Amino acid sequence: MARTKGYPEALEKKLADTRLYEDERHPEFTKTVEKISMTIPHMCYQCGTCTASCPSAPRSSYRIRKFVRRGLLGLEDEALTDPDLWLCTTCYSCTDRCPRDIAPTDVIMAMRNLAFKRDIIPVNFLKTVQAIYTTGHGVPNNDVNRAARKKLGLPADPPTTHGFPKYVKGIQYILDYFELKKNADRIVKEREG
Amino acid sequence: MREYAFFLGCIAPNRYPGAESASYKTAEKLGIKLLDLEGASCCPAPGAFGSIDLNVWYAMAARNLVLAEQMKKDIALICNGCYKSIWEVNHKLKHHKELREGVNEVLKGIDMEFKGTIDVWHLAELFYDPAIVGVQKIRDSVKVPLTGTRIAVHYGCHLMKPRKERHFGTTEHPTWMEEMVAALGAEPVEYRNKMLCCGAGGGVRGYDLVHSLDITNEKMINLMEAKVDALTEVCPFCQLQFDRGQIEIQEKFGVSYNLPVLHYCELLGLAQGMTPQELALDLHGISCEPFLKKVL
Amino acid sequence: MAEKKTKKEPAAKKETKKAAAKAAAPATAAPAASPEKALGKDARVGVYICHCGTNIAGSVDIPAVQEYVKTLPNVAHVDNYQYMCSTPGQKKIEDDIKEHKLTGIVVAACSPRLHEPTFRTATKTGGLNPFRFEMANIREQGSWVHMHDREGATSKAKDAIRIAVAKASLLQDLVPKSVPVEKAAMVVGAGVAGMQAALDLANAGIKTYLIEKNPTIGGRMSQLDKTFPTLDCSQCILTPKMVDVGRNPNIELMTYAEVAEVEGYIGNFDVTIRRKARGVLTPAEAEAKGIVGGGCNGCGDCDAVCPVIKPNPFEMGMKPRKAIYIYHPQVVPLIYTVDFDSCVKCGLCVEACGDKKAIDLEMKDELVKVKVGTAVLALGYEMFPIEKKEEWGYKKYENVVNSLEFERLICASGPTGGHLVRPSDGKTPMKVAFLLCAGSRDNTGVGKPYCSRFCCMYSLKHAHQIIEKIPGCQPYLFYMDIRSFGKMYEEFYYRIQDEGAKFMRGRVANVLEDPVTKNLIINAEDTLLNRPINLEVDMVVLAAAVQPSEDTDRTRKLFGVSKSMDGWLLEAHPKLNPCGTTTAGVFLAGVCQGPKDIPDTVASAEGAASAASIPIHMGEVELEPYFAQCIEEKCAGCGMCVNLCPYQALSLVEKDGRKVMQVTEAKCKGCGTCGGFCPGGAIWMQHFATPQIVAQIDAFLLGGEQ
Amino acid sequence: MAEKEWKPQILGIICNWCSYAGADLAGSARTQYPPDIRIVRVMCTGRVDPLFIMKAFIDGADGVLVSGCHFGDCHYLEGNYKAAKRMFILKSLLKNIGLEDKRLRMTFVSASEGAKWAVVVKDVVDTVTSLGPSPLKEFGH
Repeated sequence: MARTKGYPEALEKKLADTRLYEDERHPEFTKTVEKISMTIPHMCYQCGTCTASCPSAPRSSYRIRKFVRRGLLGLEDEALTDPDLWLCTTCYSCTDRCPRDIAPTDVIMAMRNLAFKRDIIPVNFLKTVQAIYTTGHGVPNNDVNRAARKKLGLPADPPTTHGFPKYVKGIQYILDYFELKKNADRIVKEREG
Repeated sequence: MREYAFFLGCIAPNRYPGAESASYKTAEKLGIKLLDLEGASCCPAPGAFGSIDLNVWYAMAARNLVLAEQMKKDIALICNGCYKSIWEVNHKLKHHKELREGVNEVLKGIDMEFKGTIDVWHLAELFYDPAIVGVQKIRDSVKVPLTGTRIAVHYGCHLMKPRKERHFGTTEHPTWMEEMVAALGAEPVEYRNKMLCCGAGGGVRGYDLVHSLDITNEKMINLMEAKVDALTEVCPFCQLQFDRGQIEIQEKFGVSYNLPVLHYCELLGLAQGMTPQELALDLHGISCEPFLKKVL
Repeated sequence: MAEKKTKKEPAAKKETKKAAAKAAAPATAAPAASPEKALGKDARVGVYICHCGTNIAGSVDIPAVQEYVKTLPNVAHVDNYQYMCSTPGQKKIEDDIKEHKLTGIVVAACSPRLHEPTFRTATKTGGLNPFRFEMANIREQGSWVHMHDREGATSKAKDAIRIAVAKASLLQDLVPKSVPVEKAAMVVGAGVAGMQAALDLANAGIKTYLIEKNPTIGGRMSQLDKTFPTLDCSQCILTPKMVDVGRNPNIELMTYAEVAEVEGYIGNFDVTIRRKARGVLTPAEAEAKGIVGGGCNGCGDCDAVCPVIKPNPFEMGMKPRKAIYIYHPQVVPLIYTVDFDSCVKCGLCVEACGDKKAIDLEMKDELVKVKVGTAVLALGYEMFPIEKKEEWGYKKYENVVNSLEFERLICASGPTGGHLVRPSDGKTPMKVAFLLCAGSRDNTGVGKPYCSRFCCMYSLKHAHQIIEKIPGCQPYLFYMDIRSFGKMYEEFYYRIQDEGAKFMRGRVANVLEDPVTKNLIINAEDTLLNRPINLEVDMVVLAAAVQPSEDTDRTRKLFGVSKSMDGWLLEAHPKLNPCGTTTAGVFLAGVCQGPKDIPDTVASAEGAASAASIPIHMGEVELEPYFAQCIEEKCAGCGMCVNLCPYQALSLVEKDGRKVMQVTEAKCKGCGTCGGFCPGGAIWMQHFATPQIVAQIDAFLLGGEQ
Repeated sequence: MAEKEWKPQILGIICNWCSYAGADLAGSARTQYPPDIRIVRVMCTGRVDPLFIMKAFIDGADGVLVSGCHFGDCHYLEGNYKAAKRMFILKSLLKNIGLEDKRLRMTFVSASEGAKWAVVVKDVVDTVTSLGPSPLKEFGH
């Protein structure tokens, strides 16, 4: 942040927040979010229906209304670096009730997509990717389950990519097409060593 | 006999095989034959993949859809999460030319093309639809009525919401699943805030387990208030969150509820005379014994 | 356009050789001995281009347009001015007509719907027939819609003027027809707007028919308890007006009646009214039937014996009424009504009525025809069915009521005698939540996109009422914005806040019910604290949106009035003519034009009454002379047009031994449907004649520059 | 003119009470739309003689838009019905004589639908632009 008035650094830092609009605003961010989410966060009038509908809000500092506001103002860094971004359970209650016909849930999903582009993502999401890359399943089979399946008269492995591993190749192709596996491996390695 | 390609997903076959087994058998008794959808994968998980990159989500779901298109069969499935991925991507790709072209560009690499020739259904909606099965037919198929039990319903989120894109009508006070529970001879029970999310979705279960369990815990408190014998749902992921979640809640919060949680197909299986062994109810985290005692 | 080297001249111009050589130019074929004379002969058109400040000049290159217009045929003079509608602008036209011997005027400016009358007057003042004026719309359909396309807007303006000049060259002298105006008016709807309009008209000496679909007058206002911000009792200020209406000799009140059919035009509307079978005779009706001293006197003996019980809609269904009923004791007129949908015709009431012989259970609907000069529509509103917004649980949870139900519950003459109680258990609520914008400002397609405008204020009033009536009762107002824009309204907001109402800035996400206590749990966000809140209250009042009343659409179509996007009736101009409509002689009063509080409703009613009285006091009105005329030489007497006319203005008559069509000018409204069809081209639509329209088309497509 | 981008010539014949008012409203609201249309105002679409439209096509119009009130809203009760009927017949005639019937369009825009007017005009301009210059342009001139 440029020091425009020669304030001491501590004060400069305090004042930084009030200058959000000038220094951190990215109008492109608003447009990108709208494109990915296919909804209209710029129409938000901040009534709070979304936050009040949200199962996560009462037990955390997550406020979906705040994220929509950040989308509207183009506050990209603030939106994408906030760890609360990952507390949306995607229950779509806010979307059902929003009087302005915005889909706040999809706004969150779009922001998560953009965060991933900056390598901001919780590791558990990437582990799902790794699991699917190997087996085609996010929650793979195990031996206890195989035994139980057999007892029920079902094949030990279901007729999915588990039973027909040749199909895993197609899945790997798609994930590689988007370089998802590569990025997932890299980020997981960076985080966990 | 109507035939559908049965999209299994992950959790039902790999954690609750009883739900899978029950689906085949109960559906068959109601005139629906579920066929293997060979080579299907994870739907993929809408929370995880949708959060990372929606384009991957579209492409992966489209691959599963194309498998069914090649079979020339509509898809039936038993999981709300799968419904979101498979139904919604099918719907979006059918209506957005740009998205469809993008996805087909990817699928070209594995010799596939999304054409948009099939529809996607949740087995529960096929059961409820009087043109296909209907409540009366369910009632007629019952051999062991679940009389004397109080059962609450958890609808889950991704089947019916967002309301405008779906076709289920109200998402504030739905009662169609209660009707299906009543058809089994049980008493459907209303409880506070029944449309509240289970807490697992959107990757939250993996990201912040305690947070997600806290939501589940709120549901459990509301359910206990209503004095129910069991909870039923149509989503194995919700089932996992309620069933295994109760154990985790006990670990983290020190509260135990011991409320049996059954997929509607399992419940239907019981009512149609399947044994608990045939439903692998012993694989559940929470014992179904107290409930079974009331029924059998 | 410029690529067309072939020049098309208006056909009537003498020196056109090329044009004559071209495919049939219909304008040349001015029908012989027809209503029109030598069309466009020696036309000299004056063209005036308006800058409208920068409104037009900002997007249109006016000097270029002016240079271009000089090259058009028949143009004798071109000028431009800052504001053509100003006095100096109009003066130019008046002076130039003489100086340049003009035969036609074109003003390129705004929409003719705005300033055509202005410039017609200027044309007339300058000594020309006012119908020799034509307007080119280069603002609403030019500069304003192509603000960033100077080239496109300029080229469009050139074409628009060329088209207008082509028509102006062929315009004729026309004389508007004066018709007498019936010295009577009609007001449809007898709520506070309709009553006020009727009283004003009646007091101005005009016979006024006041039509009301309910058995009593008073409308929504009579259902209210207090009125904001003065807190007058609604009934107390309304009842005297209702009584005035009932006994004003100039008002003919028809309750339990609806408009069935409307024919005619300003000055001469023939309105058919359906008087619904009321089953009860008024004293006057009884006397006419020879029953001396009979008819309903409102004694209520019938009510006492009637065995059928139904909910009373006036009390929002919270109080019963019988099959023979009045809404409440103060009704005007004080006449009972039989609800034939629920009456079992047991005859007990007839017996109880006795010698008054007021009850006739065999009564049938009756059609009455009246003739009026002007009409005022005051059709009112109804509550949006807020149960459609399911998240708030209206009609699902007993203790969720809408604001009109609240009015009845808190009203001393209401079902509970003014003691506010919870519908579930009759207990006095101690915590009441008011949900504002319930269904208003809602873009989901389920609610209404507009602001319903008076809910903020009545919710403040409701909060005041419970604080006043129930000591210790706490009102919570969940709001997004408090819109207190009227006189003394903001002060009222200040007062209610001071009295202790809690204002929560957040829209309520959903309402849940505690099944045991029937208390309600409200989920909202306090957006000012940025905190989700969960509030248990005893009662919820939904300030539901308002929407046009059920009958609005049917009635507006009878009168030929358009509606806005949101269903409210469309005014002629939102700012400058809010009471008028596009149908001459029909005016709007009150909420049917858009949500209004009581002061605005009464003001708009007085405005509508004043506007509706003008033609009546003038005694006659001029109709635009756009009649059809028959060119008898061309008429084959086929009669196709006779059936096409929606107004039965055309007929076939014998003339010189053959059948020709004849127009009854007073009936013709000038739509031109006949002229658009006539296979022989024998119908001449004044001011929109075939040669004139074809000249416009040719001017556009074939050019005309010299 | 070939070097310059071709712009279609579209004639709009619209009724005074609904579509003309709607077009005015688009102006008041400053709703922008393409300028490739020229308006002739009539009192009612019932006035529109199919021959006017034929004349426009003979003169070289690339498209014609006739726009009136919604059904049931006609200021003259039913002029718009009759116009719609005539346009329907005329469209089939156009097809038969080898002119794309999409060049003729009948729409219903009310006095309150300024935004819709802009959409209609844009759509008509796009349609006609994609069809290219009228084949009748080559004749006669």
